[in-house]
Amino acid sequence: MPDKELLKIRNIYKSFGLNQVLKGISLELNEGDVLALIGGNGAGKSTLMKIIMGIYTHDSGEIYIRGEKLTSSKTSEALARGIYMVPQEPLLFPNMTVEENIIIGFDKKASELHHELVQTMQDVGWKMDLTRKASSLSIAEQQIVEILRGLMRHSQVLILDEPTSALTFDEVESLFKVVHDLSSKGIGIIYITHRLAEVFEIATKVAIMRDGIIPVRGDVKEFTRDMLVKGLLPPDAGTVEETAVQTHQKAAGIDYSRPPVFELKDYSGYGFSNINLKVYPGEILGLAGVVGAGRTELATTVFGRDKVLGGKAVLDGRDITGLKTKDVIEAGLNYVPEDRHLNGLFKISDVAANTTSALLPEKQMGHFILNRKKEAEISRKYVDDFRTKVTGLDQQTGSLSGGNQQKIVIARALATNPRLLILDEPTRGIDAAARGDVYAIIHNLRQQGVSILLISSDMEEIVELSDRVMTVCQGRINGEFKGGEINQDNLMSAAFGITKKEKEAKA
Amino acid sequence: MKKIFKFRESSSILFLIALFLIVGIVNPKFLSGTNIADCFNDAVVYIIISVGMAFAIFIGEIDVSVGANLGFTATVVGTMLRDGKNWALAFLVGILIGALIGLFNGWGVAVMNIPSLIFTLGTNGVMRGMMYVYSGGSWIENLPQSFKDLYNKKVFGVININLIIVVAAVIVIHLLLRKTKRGRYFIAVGDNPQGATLVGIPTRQTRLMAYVICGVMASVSGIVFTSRIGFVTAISGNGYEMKAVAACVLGGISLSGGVGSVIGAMIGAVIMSSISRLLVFLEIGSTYDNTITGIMLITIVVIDALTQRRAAENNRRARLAARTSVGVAAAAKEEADHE
Amino acid sequence: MNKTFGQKCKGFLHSWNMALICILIAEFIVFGAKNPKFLRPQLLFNSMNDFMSICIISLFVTFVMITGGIDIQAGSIVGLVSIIIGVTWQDLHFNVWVSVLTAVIAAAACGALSGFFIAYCGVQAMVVTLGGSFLYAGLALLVSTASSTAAYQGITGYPDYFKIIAKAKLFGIIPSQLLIFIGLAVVAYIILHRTKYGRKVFLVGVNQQAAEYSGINSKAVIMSTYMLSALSAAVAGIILTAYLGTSKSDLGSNFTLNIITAVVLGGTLSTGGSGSVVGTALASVIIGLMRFGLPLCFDRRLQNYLDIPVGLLLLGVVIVRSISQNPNVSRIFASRKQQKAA
Amino acid sequence: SADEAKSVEGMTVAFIPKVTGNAFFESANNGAQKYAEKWGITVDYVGNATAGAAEQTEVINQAVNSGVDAICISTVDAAGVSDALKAAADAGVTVCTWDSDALPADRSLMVSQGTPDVLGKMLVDMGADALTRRGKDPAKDSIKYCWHYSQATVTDQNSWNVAGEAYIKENYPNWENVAPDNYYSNQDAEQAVNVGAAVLADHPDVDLIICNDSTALPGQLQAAQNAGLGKDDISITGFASPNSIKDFCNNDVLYEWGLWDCGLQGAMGCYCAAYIAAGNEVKVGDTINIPEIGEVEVNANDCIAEGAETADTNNGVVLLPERVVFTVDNMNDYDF
Ligand SMILES: Nc1ncnc2c1ncn2[C@@H]1O[C@H](COP(=O)(O)OP(=O)(O)OP(=O)(O)O)[C@@H](O)[C@H]1O
Ligand SMILES: Nc1ncnc2c1ncn2[C@@H]1O[C@H](COP(=O)(O)OP(=O)(O)OP(=O)(O)O)[C@@H](O)[C@H]1O
Ligand SMILES: [Mg+2]
Ligand SMILES: [Mg+2]
Repeated sequence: MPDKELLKIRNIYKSFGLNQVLKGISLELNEGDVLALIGGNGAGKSTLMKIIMGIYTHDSGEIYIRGEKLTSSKTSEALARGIYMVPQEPLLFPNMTVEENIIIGFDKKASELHHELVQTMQDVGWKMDLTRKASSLSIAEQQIVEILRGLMRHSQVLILDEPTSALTFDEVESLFKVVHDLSSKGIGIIYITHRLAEVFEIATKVAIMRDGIIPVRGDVKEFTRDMLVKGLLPPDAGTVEETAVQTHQKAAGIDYSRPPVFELKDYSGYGFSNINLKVYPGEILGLAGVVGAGRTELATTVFGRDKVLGGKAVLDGRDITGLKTKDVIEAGLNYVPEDRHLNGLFKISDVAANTTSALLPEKQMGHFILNRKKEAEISRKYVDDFRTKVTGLDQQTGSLSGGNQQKIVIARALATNPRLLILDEPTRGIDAAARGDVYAIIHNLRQQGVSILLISSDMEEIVELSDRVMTVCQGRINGEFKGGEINQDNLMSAAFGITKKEKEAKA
Repeated sequence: MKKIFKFRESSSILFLIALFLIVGIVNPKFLSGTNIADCFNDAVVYIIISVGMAFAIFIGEIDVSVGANLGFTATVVGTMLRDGKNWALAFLVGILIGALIGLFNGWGVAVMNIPSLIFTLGTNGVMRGMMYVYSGGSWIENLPQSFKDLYNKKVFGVININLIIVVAAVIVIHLLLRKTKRGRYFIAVGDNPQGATLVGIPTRQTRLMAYVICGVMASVSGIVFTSRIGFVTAISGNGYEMKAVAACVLGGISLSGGVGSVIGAMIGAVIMSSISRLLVFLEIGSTYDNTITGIMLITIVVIDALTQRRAAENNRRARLAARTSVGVAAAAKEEADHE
Repeated sequence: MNKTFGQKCKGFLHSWNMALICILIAEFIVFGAKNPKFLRPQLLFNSMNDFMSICIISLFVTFVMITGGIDIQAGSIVGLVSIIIGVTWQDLHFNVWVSVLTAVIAAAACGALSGFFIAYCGVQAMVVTLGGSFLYAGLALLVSTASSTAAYQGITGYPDYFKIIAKAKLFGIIPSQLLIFIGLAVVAYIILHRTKYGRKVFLVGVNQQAAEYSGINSKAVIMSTYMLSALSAAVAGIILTAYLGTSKSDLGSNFTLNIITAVVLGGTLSTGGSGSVVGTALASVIIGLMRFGLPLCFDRRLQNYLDIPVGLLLLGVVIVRSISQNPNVSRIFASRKQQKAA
Repeated sequence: SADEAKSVEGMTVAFIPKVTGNAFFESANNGAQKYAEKWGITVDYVGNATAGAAEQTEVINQAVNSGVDAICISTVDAAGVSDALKAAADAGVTVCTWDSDALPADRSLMVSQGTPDVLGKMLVDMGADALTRRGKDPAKDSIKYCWHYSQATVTDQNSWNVAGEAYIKENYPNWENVAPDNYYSNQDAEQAVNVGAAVLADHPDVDLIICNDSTALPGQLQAAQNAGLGKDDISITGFASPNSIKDFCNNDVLYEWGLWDCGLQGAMGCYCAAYIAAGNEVKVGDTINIPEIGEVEVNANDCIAEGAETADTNNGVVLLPERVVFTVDNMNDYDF
């Protein structure tokens, strides 16, 4: 089959104010291609896609669709020419139903669209209550709605911007099936991801973006994982292997005979029940599970954000059940939230204010008057320790890249010197380099004797970091793994509710 | 979602009915057919201006220049009519004024991205001043009797023909907003502006349009105002912007945008304009006017906010609880506690 | 080098207080050139007595707007405070200072009530304070009916030691109202920009959720800002009562637009999270001097049309600011500078 | 002594209403401007759209700052502007009042349309007359009546209401006020119609509505007209400018209403102010010859406020103009 060119972009330049994000990007997409676009946080991937969609206007350069130049940068024109983008952050209408969200903007009759929608969902095999309000959807469900929207539009070019970052294992599988189906129908797909494994699983082409240019691209077949990793890192950096080795030294010396730092006894709340767990000094306890298992609710309830329905939480021998967030922090527990934009960052505040925001009740920040010197000192320390890339302590955190934002949020939690730190999906949506930095931070912490409760849906991450792992399924703990038992296979089956015994029985 | 919209509107309607019943218990004269009809008749100007305001609020913005817009239009149209100019011409000029003010506000908000409260506050000041300059401060009187009679045409002896036209128009607008592709854009833009851009909705144009509609509605209400009152004072329309906002809120329209309907705005307008009539029938001295308006407004919005929030919270908890059995039991217990 | 230069001019463009100072200086130049009388200290200072109340309230409404709220009830609280002082002093025979204290407590309670609904019940600030503006104006009228003096007559006859708070002059020239304003501006500045509380106000305004996750009791912070603005309205009410020598329930009833205009012109983001006391103070004085200077220096009949210049000022300023913040404009600006430097 | 009077030519008077945008004050301004041209004085109309003591204080200060020779003011609240007026006098600016007086010590001359007692009585008398005309006997029938005006905080309207009530108590004990708390419509024309309609609906048997506010009267009349009521079904009267009511009178909605020639009053106030500012002295009993208008006499302050003291010179009250009751017969003689 001769390659038919769907999309061609030439020499795209784009800056935001003085920040030049794209510096001459050229790219082609043919019918049936699945082009994996990878690159660090802030490389400009999403920006490029938004330009193709007409959401942003480029400063110079051309975009051709099937050889015809896009004349205006209007979303409506891009849509009319058969381009659709599933954005990185879901952009649904919270007050509309799922159905209304999907069919808005179409010319056809509502009843016809409804039919078509039901058909599409059947084809893909996804189920969803179409009358639910979008505001009640989880991030994963929102992502599914977005993808359905794209499918409904019968687009020629489908852009998926990190679609799997919030999906469950099953959902990822079925998404991949859809991608295969679509590409075999001749639809071109641009697939943005930070997970290199996915590249080899579904992509036919790959392009690496770095610093606003695309230095490397070609057929997936020509690449190995290492080559991709090399392409991603700046030319002068060491390899990921090295950093991984550096950080990957499991502490053998945790003394399980000492009293635990933190203990939950029959702890129940909305979304989880009868949780029993202990975290020992200097230990990293992984909480594995699939999205929706109830781990975030568990963490936020411990953190004083929701009502406790039963049981006890004990920190350092002190009962902290049902305390207010402020008192929980004071008692020595802090939490790095899962959604950093919603709950973590003060985007239009500067680095210093962000870092010290949880410290305000403490005396060291001054009694009444804010101690600015102390503030600068603490913020500076974390910026240096974490190698956070900032132009200064007075930079607004909204203008930082995702990885650096995450470092700031972690610094905020650490500034209170917690005995126990709960990290909720600490590396969601951040790039490989920043991920390495975060891992290094976690290891350092453990060395300093801070205990960590690590919530993550990335099994690789759990395996790599945890000393001990508990799996959560449907709001309950259904497995505990130590030492050699900690492997992806075990964790995955437990996360999906298959217990050891069942597994043995099956075998 | 339809259910929720219906719920929000129907809670406003229920409130209106409850209000009327309470006053009716105190003073049975209130519940006569003519009187109820008059409550609605009195509300026509408010309804028009509030429905216009609803458009600004749908898109998540606000327009505090509608009062000055009403006043300025009334002044200009009144002067033209008094001076014997052609009616059609006067109306056209009036609507043009509204459209231009709306366009200007829309330009500031949608194109220049200036916060709407601030921008329309500026327009408000300028238009108020212009109104005074135009009229020289004096009242516009001696309008043609036939123009004044326009307002008082009644059918079945009780219902004002303007009211019928207005209610019909509001229902049509409601259907247009709900059923047409473009109509849905207003709510969508208010619900999630970026999301709206993504699905190809011309957000800027829609926002601009919302302001033009808001401006035109305000000027139409200015014309109706002139016809109804028969003279135009130099402070006409003072404070109407806040009353229109209050009417929208009472009608279940959320100030954060993306929620509500023009039917709600209409109900809210009827509630707002009925307050002074209610007080007369309750035979509470007008000294209590502001106090009661304030208490009512606060009570309604607080109750509304609390019920909405509890519904959302219960919903969330029920969903979460459904994952675990203990949670289910607890949720059930909580339900029982509430009852 | 180029970059720092570019940043510098960007910084200057964006330094709102700088722009305000320029406007203020422009006012002095234009008005002073047109009519030298404008620059006569005696006149200038005296004129300030007529708009200081608005300036004082604006300082603290800034706090409210930084948390992302709005306060349109402060004007009504002014009248309520004034009439409470009058009725308790004249009819309940309180000592005038006790009356003042009573009124201040009442004002704080009003602020707390509205603040409670906004912070703890999650009702939109605009609506609650709109309701509050009706309610407190209504209460003021009701309080006035409790007096032996009819509502339409002001309660008068205050002792000189009370009136002096708004009438005294330092060195026989600087009015006490101005001193009170400056004092409160300093207090507001310290609270907002130097204390831990002020930091919390900002953080809550930027992201209330994140503030909660930082252990900040955001609801209490929000509620407290409404109490602060109510307290500043109380100060304005006391000053006005002393200045006019009369208590009336409708004092301050039309302050709202001027207050909001001052706060916004002062650079406070209406979506919250950003703003400054200095900006508000400058802006409120700019508006006040404009209202004073235009009729004085051009035509005294302009007095009747002051809405127009104030409205135009507001529009002009926001439009210019919007244009200057447009990335294209600042880029053109920056590249020109770069070319020059090259 | 009128011959020796110093000329007022070239004087500048700030003519300050309670509130701008109100028909009464705008008409007064029109009158003042008309005469000012003939006299060769400058009358600058300056005010605030909000009727408040703080607002008026600002206007007074501004006028003084801008260098006028005299102020002619209708005060919002005599006590509230007292200090500002004193400061004006200290600055050498002559202060005269019209319509609504300041404290007698704070001003020089007052051009008064009459005391609250006179005006209150006039309102009630017009009502009684209207009732008589439609065949009722005000002295014997049990008359139901109420008041409808702007606000509880407005000085003059409330003082007329109080005086009128006292007059009714004394002379018509058989009348019953159906709403002793009065009805208010906040100078909002729309609200005036709405409140008016509500009053008619709640009290179908009300005989007389007194509207001593220039917005409330046309609003109430409009409401009556909408309800199909005419001058023989209900009596409505009050104070408003002739132009705003003529149409209703033509349509037989009311028999009579009243006011005084506010244009003349404004003009007289400005002349008196300019006259004193020009350096003339007057004592109680003197007359001032106002060109185009005629001679007026200066009375002692106690003629409008009991027990008020009068200073030796340049202090007193000019009692004019006459109040007019407008009817279908004379209303076309007036244009304001
Ligand atoms: N609207 C905007 N205004 C200013 N700067 C922006 C805007 N959008 C993106 N940027 C900046 O452009 C750069 C590229 O951002 P972009 O979102 O395209 O990165 P990305 O490659 O998608 O990163 P990620 O992997 O984290 O999604 C970043 O430095 C970002 O801060
Ligand atoms: N079925 C659902 N209905 C309504 N809301 C849901 C549902 N599932 C999840 N949510 C909400 O979406 C948010 C994200 O939940 P998510 O599904 O990630 O669960 P979680 O407990 O955080 O999972 P994880 O174990 O991965 O941390 C939560 O705030 C949750 O309240
Ligand atoms: Mg991205
Ligand atoms: Mg989670």
